[in-house]
Amino acid sequence: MFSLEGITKAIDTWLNAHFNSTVVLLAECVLVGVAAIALFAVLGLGLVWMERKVAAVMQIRLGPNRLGPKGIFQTSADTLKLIMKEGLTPDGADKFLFNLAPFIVMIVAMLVLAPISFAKNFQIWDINIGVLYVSAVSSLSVIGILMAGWSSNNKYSLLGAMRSGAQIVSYELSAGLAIISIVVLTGSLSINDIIQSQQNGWWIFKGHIPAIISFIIFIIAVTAETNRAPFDLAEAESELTAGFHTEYSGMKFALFFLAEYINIFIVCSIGATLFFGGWMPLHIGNWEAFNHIMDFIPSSIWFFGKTIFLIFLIMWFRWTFPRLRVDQLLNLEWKYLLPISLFNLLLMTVVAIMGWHF
Amino acid sequence: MFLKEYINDVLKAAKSLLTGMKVTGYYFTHRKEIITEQYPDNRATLQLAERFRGEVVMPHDENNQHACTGCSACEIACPNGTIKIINKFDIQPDGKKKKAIDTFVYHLELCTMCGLCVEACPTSAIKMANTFEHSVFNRNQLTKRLNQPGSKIREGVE
Amino acid sequence: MTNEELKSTLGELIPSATFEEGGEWVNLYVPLEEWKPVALQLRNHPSLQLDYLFCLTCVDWKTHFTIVYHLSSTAVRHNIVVKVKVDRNNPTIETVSDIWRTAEFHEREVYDLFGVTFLHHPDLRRLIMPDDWKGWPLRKDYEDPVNMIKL
Amino acid sequence: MIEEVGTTTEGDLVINVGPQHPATHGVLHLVITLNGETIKKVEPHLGYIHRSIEKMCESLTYRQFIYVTSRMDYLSAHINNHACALCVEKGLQVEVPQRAQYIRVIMDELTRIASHELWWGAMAMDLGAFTPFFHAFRERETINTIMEETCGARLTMNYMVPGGVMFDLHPDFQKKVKAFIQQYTSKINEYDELVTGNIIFQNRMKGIGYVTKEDAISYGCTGPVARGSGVASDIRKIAPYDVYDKVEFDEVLETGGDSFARYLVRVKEMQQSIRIIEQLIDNIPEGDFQAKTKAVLKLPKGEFYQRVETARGELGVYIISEGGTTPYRIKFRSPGFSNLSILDHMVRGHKIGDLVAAMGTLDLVIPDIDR
Repeated sequence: MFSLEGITKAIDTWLNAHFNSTVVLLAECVLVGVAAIALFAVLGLGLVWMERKVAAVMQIRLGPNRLGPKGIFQTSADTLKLIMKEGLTPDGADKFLFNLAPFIVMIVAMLVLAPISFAKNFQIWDINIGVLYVSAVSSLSVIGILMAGWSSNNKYSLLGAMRSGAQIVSYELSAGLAIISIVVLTGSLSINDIIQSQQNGWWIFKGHIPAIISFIIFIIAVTAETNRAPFDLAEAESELTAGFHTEYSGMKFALFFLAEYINIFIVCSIGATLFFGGWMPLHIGNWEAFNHIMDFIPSSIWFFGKTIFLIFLIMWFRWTFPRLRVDQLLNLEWKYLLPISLFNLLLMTVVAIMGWHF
Repeated sequence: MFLKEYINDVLKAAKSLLTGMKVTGYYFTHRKEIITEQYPDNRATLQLAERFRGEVVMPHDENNQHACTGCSACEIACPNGTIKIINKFDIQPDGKKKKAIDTFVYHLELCTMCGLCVEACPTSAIKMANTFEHSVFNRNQLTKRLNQPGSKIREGVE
Repeated sequence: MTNEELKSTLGELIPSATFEEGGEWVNLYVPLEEWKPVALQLRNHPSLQLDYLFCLTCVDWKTHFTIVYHLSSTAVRHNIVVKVKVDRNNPTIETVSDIWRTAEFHEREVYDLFGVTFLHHPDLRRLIMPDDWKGWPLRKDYEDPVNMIKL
Repeated sequence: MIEEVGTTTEGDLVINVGPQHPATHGVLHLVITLNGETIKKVEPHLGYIHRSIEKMCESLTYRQFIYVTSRMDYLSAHINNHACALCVEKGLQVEVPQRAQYIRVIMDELTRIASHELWWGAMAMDLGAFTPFFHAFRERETINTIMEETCGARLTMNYMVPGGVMFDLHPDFQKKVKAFIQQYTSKINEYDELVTGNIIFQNRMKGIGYVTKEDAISYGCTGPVARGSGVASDIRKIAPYDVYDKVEFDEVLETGGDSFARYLVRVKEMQQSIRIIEQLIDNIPEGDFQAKTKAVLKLPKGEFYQRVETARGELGVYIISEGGTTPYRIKFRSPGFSNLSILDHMVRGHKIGDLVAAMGTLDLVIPDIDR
């Protein structure tokens, strides 16, 4: 049976048989880096294509359909165009920060990839504070956005960056609380442990209503954190033209664009891990036969399937809802999401202590 | 009391958002609602309105004859100076001179497709064609001569 | 009110006004120096209540300008047309933008295109033409060899 | 608070919104003064699409100048042409045949629906929802196709001539209009579900851009902007032209005065337009579609003013004739021009996002403002 685990195992044994351990470590690091970058490119192109298709069908259009079957090479062609475009730096911009900002955003997105478990035993770094690491590092990207907004020497960019700052700082809270409510159940921050704890059913089913509430809060908060509509105030096309990346062009713009999609992928994979069991197949209690059949589907497919479902959900939001106003955005967080998630955490703790979950 | 209102607010909001998502979800699952037309590909089946005003043409019959007497009514009616008529004098068999058109110049680049020239024409010599693909690489190509070379006025048209 | 009633009311109110025959609405000329107080009266008079200025424009008669005010009442639904003659060489008139706020924009437009100065206007600048434009485009003697295309 | 706004002090952010900006729907240029995100002052700068149509019309004959007015408010091009045709007819004292009057009114109402459809989509787009725009275009396309079949053009129809209309109706016209009414009524629910009922949309619109009744009158607001503040200003009711006095319809009035009221007025107006079309479509009388007029029109010396209700409000055409074949002076009182003047008053103290929402409810068409 196809599994990613087998491939890594095979590479590892082959390298160990031929080289000494230092070289193996180095070679594996390079391989992982290359694989991560390749994943980035593929994900970026794929998700942009998916977004355009989803948007098109919801808007009774066809979407890209000229280049390749169903237009799947359209995004590659767009990337090619962006690479060939001139990367303008506006007059009066802080050139160093202006050029640095897209890389910061990109690198942050790359860093968060480390603890995510893509398939059974297929993980770059099984760190014991995995979830904490993800929520800590992912909020660093706001620094890149602030840099971009400040250094562009453009008032629209500045406004967009400031909005983004306020937004990410506040929504980090409820995203964190939603994550904690699952951590309460598992008792571990390690991604692998969280997945293992869903051996006999996913948390969204096992955790009663509190788990569902925290899932809803999580999905709202991460939509806001990734600056997606209806929380795309940092970009707010009709208000701030393009917000913090108004002045960017060419590949530097493409990096922002790519980082947005990578961030969506990452938060959705975290959501899938916490609430839908990551790569864990759909198991129901101790129905051995059923569980066994489900195990035949490769774990990587389970993982990507769940993640893409969540990404689709976020895209669905984007193409349905109008944008919030900046004060309403903060109202939503501080008056609704935060109290609800605090109360929900309390409820979840009670559930965990009393052992009411399955 | 406050709590009840609060929960009500949240539920109402959630309901309104879900109804919105229901609509987009419906379109996502019903591809037959797509209304896009694949324009350059569907040239063969493209249905154009018969009256669509694309450009002014002068219909000629099989004997290379048209109905334009060169009265300049269209030239006067045109608000933009799109039409210029250059007349000549044909010598009739009985020795009389008769006014006829030499060149009917039509500047497509100035035309706003208002249709006033067609309205003004007393002999229905010109009409609006429903062609619409007018882009050319050279602007000079937009200045057209509507009467075909060697064409004559149809017998009996005054 | 019907046109006849309007005429008699207006005649009493503004003795110096002259009426012009023809047109569907009552046309009256008001002397330039009386215009501002008359405008206030037109709006505030209990049986006139002309609170809605729906058109303000200027006509260049080559010898003089006429500023034309089309007034209407949203309460009683009658319309009148007030015309004020101004000198063509030095066109100045009192603003009515404090009486009907919509006049603020319309007066700027008239200033822009005809060069009529509205005294006490809060913000009399060019509205449509660029700030450094020379001349008053809608005057009959305006010539612009660059931008005007003669067919 | 009110004293604070409207003055510029050091440290305020002055931003140019436009002439190239997604929210201005054209080349409107607003200079806004901000304190943080709060708007202190909005100053419109016009003229980026000024073509001096009034001056152009002075050199065009009475038949020719009608087509130019399609280029003013291009979304209600047909109604503009109607206004001009009516004004010329008033001068000529021509009786327009009944059939032509019916056709004109039906076309007017179709144009109004098409215009409001576009506004509805663009309004949602201003607030960040992209999907409604395409859904609105589906219905708008149907109207455009109907227009194209009968008038020969989709946007700048020029279907009106003094004395009637240019051609007779297309044979399929009635059938297609009925099909459109059916399509529209089947989709109207969706509009409410997708936009009107949406909690985010309502919160963005309610209590924003408040205009009192007195202000609306004083600023010369007309159309849905005035009716959203409870000012009865529908010219179709006040001074009916053509067959508007024969049809039954309600003037939509909302008393809210905020953005949401103006939104509701337009949405309900579309339904009233459907109602008018339904009454007329089966009763179009047979007969001429054009009155006999001279080839060269000459208006008698005098002044003629015609008011019509376009999709945006009251359009006035003021022709001053010296007896010649061309107007001596022509003035278009455009609805957008007056409606724009209230923008500053309306959005002071609100956020940038509200400026976009409030401007959306004004339904500005820039060529109409600049002319």
